[in-house]
Amino acid sequence: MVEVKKVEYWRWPETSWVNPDIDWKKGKLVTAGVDVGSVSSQAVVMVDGQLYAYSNTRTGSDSPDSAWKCVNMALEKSDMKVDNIDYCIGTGYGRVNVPMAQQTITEIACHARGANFMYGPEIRTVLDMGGQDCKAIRCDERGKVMKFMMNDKCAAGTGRGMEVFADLIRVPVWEIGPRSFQIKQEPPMISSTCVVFAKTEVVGLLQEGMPENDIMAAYCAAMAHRITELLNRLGMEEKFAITGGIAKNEGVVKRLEKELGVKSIDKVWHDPKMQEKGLPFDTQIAGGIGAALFAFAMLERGKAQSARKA
Amino acid sequence: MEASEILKQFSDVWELRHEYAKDWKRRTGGKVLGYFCTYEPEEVLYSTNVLPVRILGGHEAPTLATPHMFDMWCPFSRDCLNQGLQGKYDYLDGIMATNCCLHPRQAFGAWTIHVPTPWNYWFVMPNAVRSPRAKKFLRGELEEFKKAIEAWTGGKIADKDLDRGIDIMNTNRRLMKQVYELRKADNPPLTGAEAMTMVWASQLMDKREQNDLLKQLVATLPQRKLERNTGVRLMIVGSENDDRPFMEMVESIGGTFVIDDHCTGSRYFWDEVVPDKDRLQAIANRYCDRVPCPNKDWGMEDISRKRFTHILQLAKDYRVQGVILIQQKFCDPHELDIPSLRRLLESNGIPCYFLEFEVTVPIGQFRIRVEAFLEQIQAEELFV
Amino acid sequence: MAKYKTKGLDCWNRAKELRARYYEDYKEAPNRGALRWEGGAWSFDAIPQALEGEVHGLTEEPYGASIGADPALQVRYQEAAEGKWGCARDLCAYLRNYWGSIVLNEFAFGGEWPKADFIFQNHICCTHAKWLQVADEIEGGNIPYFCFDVGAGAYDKIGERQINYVVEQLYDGIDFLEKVTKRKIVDEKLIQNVKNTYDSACYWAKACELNQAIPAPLDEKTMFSLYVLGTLEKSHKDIAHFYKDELYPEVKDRVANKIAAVADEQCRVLGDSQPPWGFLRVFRYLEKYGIVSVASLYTFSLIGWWKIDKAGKLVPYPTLEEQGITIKDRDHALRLLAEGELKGKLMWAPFYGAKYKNDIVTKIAKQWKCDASIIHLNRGCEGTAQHQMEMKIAVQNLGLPVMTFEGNMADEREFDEGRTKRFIDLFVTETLGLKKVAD
Amino acid sequence: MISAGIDVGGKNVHIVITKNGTILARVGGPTGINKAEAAEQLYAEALKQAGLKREDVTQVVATGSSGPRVTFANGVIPDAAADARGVIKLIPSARTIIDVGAEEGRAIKISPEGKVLDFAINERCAAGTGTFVDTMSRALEVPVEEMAKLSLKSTRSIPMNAQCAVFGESEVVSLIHQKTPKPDIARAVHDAIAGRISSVARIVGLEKDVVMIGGVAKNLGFVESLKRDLGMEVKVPDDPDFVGALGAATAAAAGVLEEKVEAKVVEKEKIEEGKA
Repeated sequence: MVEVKKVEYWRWPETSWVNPDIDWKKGKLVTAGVDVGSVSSQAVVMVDGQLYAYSNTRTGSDSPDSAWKCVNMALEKSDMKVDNIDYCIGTGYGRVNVPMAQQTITEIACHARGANFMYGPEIRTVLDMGGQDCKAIRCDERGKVMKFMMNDKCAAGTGRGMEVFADLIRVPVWEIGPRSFQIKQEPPMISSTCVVFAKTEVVGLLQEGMPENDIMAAYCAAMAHRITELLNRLGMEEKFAITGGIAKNEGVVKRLEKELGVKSIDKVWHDPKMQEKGLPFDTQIAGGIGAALFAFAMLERGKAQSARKA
Repeated sequence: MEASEILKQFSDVWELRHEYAKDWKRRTGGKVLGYFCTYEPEEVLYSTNVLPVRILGGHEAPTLATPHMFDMWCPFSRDCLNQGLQGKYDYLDGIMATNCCLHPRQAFGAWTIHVPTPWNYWFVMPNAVRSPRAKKFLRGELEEFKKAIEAWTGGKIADKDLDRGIDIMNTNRRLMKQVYELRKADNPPLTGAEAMTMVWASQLMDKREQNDLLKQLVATLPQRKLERNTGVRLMIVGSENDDRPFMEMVESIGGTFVIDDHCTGSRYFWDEVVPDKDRLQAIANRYCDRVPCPNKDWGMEDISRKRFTHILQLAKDYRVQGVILIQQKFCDPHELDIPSLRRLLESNGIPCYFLEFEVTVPIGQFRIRVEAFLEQIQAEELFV
Repeated sequence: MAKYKTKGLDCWNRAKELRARYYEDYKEAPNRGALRWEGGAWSFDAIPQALEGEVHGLTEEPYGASIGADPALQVRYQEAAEGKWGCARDLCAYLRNYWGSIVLNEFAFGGEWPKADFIFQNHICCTHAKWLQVADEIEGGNIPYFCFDVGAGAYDKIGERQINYVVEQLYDGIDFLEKVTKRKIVDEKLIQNVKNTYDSACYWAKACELNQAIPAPLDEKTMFSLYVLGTLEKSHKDIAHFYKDELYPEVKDRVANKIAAVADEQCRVLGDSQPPWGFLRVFRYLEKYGIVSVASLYTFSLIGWWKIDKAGKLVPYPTLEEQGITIKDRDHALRLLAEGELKGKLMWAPFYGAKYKNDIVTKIAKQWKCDASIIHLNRGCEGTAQHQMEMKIAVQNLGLPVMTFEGNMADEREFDEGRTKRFIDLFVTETLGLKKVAD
Repeated sequence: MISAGIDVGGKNVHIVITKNGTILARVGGPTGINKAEAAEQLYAEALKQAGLKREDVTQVVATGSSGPRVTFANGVIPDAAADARGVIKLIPSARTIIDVGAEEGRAIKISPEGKVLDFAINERCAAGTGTFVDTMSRALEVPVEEMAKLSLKSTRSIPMNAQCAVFGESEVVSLIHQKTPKPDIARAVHDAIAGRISSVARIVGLEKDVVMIGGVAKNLGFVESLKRDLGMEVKVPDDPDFVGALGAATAAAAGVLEEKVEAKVVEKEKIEEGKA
């Protein structure tokens, strides 16, 4: 059977970054958080609780490989070796298959903690949109989880759904947000809940000559609506932060804020110093940051021993 | 016998329920009667030589049931019918249902048409259980049921027989309650999965036989030490639940179920028959006064729920740290109670997590949710 | 050239008017010092309506259905119930509309949610008692609540014991009403209300019976708007009068003059359960093929009373006159009311097994000369959707083609109109081999 | 008489041109976004293959979920009707048809004359469609064709709990993590969908012969799973994905048309309403 598309439009670029201002050798404790998600994996390395390096990569079908891949990528621009890490915590959907980790913590706890670090202690509600699930989390001023809810056995309105859509409409995933606003007026949202049937519906709309941008708007609106339903069930409290890949999709975020009547907090570092230094702010590494911070806290409070090999 | 051995026997009865029932027939020459809901008065059946067995989950996709119950009906009820259609219950001499929720009623309806079963009976269990009128009506209903059973088995049921039936049931209830009592300990001598398996077995095996085993269990359990950490003390509440893989998964990742409120758990045996000269009235009173299914949990003149007070008390008595609310997909009785129950528990400082069950649960997806819930309960650990 | 002559019902506007007045009265009640109560379409309204002075009720199902007819409103109400209250999305769709209405403090007929003075409910399916138990809770839990049980057994099992069970509860209900309203139940009123209830229930059945005629004088789409009055206040004199002296004679006259509901009737269909209210146009779509939905257990006996006669035929339940009964006193009235509901409301039979539903629907299919059946697998109401797949098999065994489609009476999110029409095209053109008769 | 059948489904277009019942040309290809265009091009290709000019073709009948979009067709028939006509032509003993396409799985009960007596389809969820297989093959990182072969090697059945195509992916991935052999995973996937489909088939009743058509019927691994689940023989005609088109061509030849033209009008209305 002939396949129409060659390019895979859902694929977004992988990235990595190292903090030039930190000499890790001077640091006491090196901790890492490895977040192996169903679609993307991130590794975050911290030196004494300061963000040192991270990577954001795609997950393959094998979690251990994906974990190695993202850790190596995070350190590729540094002379640090994996063996220099004191303590590593695995999180995310593949957390049990992170070879270099001494412990695992779920991404729910890690995202809440990470969001607290990135956005600040006023955060009370965290929305994390992962590849296959959508988590709404209520937390306290320390980033401690008070209550959370997740979408059910159907993937409607998850990151994966958005990728399927991008592929179908042949528009790179990162372009969907901006283009979804280049419309005359807001169209009615896609009604199908099922990822696959949404596809059918989209094809129908395309054939009826609906402009692509309008269809993107309709899809983003549908996704925003489903997230709103989840947040309503949880009971939303400000301030409100969004982590994960979807935070990068303005098309969904703006519509979500409109429907909620609540603005999400700006994507800038809570710590002014980090902001001044212009450290990159990647919403997808929140889970990894949380994990690395928990690792740091464990060592500091003597709840764990350093597993440093070199 | 060792406690573990006895628990193993219960587990075997649960796993080999059909073999057990067939063998029981061979041994005793009695009749086996299948039932769907715990409002069937087993006392009357234990007054004569009838073994009541509850139709429990088969836990595979109920494809044979689809032509008879489309998929808005609860997966558990479809699963029950499916096993009937597969012929797994070909040894049943009879099948009965009652005014339970509408889902098993569909299964029963299709069963009576498509699964050859010599005898079937509809028992009208009143819904207004808190009304004194219901007790009187139910007594009459029991009178008719007794006659029907007599006609079916061809033997009279005298008062002394009813006394025996009541005693067998009460003894069984008392013993299981004693076992549950032991779960109040800091380190319960049995897991939640084991405790519930005991109850499932009681719904499947001859209670006289189980009572003998339970007596030994109650004697030996206190000496049993489990090589595991109790971890978070959990309560599980909700729809029919015989999902052992789920219970075991939760108890393998840092939690222990110390108490439950299920019709396949404590709610089944919690209340005894208070003896009375009028035996049938005594039985009727028990079924009206027992901890109700949400379906019957409404007062004629008030909106309070008897079950909620009971659950809250259990949570206190068993020092519960968190509650997992489970609901069979489409289970209206529980869907109607859960939002209110959740509010009640949380306002009493007991965190809850909700999960929707089907005949097979996606263990992987549920595991992360439960792990996160356990972390939420122990979160302080991560922060101080 | 149309096959039969057709015209609208003369009493149509009267029905609309009575319905409008009902909701208006409920809204206005306090300004007139009248009492308000919430209940169900199956509550015995004859009793609270017998209280001294002016009393008005609001029945939950028809209210939920009115909202269902407006998809936009319905989605808003249901998302409020699901989001803000946190109930499951697959609960009764009427109930979610009703709860949502309270959560949003909005009355679908204008203004704020009109809080009731008391609740008078009865219970047979999983939902009724709990419906208003929770509604009361959402409203703050201070509305006096009474609920009685009518699940006493199938119509063929009803004897003294079953009737006593319900009557005793009704006495408790009267004590409750007099206690919380500080008003007395007036026996004359009660007796009249029970008479009216009999007329409404029996004459609706008689009107349905007339639909055995070819061409059918009524189609289900029209009948929906007619039986609704009986779900609002069948004990009201105007409503009893409507069924007995307006509708019934007119339908009789239509039969006599061969006035058809659908001019090109060429295929008579047996339906089941409530339709997707927001999409009644599906019925109009069927009419293009001369297909008329003429009968269903639901439409016949949601309010209608029936009995199965010696010959095993389904016939209307006898009125008090036909039984030669004059109501003596309160006790007599309550017994007759309970007896009529328990023996006559065949809609309740399927609660006790599929064999009852199969038995009744096959009788209907034969007596109403149905050529096919279209079953709406209604995800919105388990009570009316009981044993629908068994029914399909039973009707197919009569040799009738059956089409099923999934939907929801009042949750448009569960109804796919395009797909349903695709099914209908296939069923109609291929299975039934019909051609279009009109556009 | 020369007639053409155009089957435009969710993912592919299939075209058959027949002369007095014998097939002159058979062309298939993906629909892409603009299905009407795709149908147009493939039809031209089919004519070329048959060495015909447009005017040589007396009747063109379209079918499939997007049949109404075929502007050059004289008429449209419902897809299940096309299935029935096509199957009865190829396998006269057929009484039950199972058609699994990209976005729909359906079962049809037919009379000896090929009349549709009853039908049922999987509702609202992609589990039980061809797309489910595609998604899983992506997760398994083997092409669909390969997956079919693999599953035939398996002797173990592993239950899959996932209700949703996307969650199916993660379940497959976790099976990979558990080092489950790929053949067993492939079989698990096929068994899962077969379960869904067989329950749909049971709604119309399983009268012999049971015939499976549609794109997924080319997946022998799936057909095996279906046989196992139904516990009976399942026949698959050659080129099972062309049966709908063949049925449409047969209908065209039978000239059951003027009524279908109306059906087309109806379909048009539907699209209008769909927009509104």
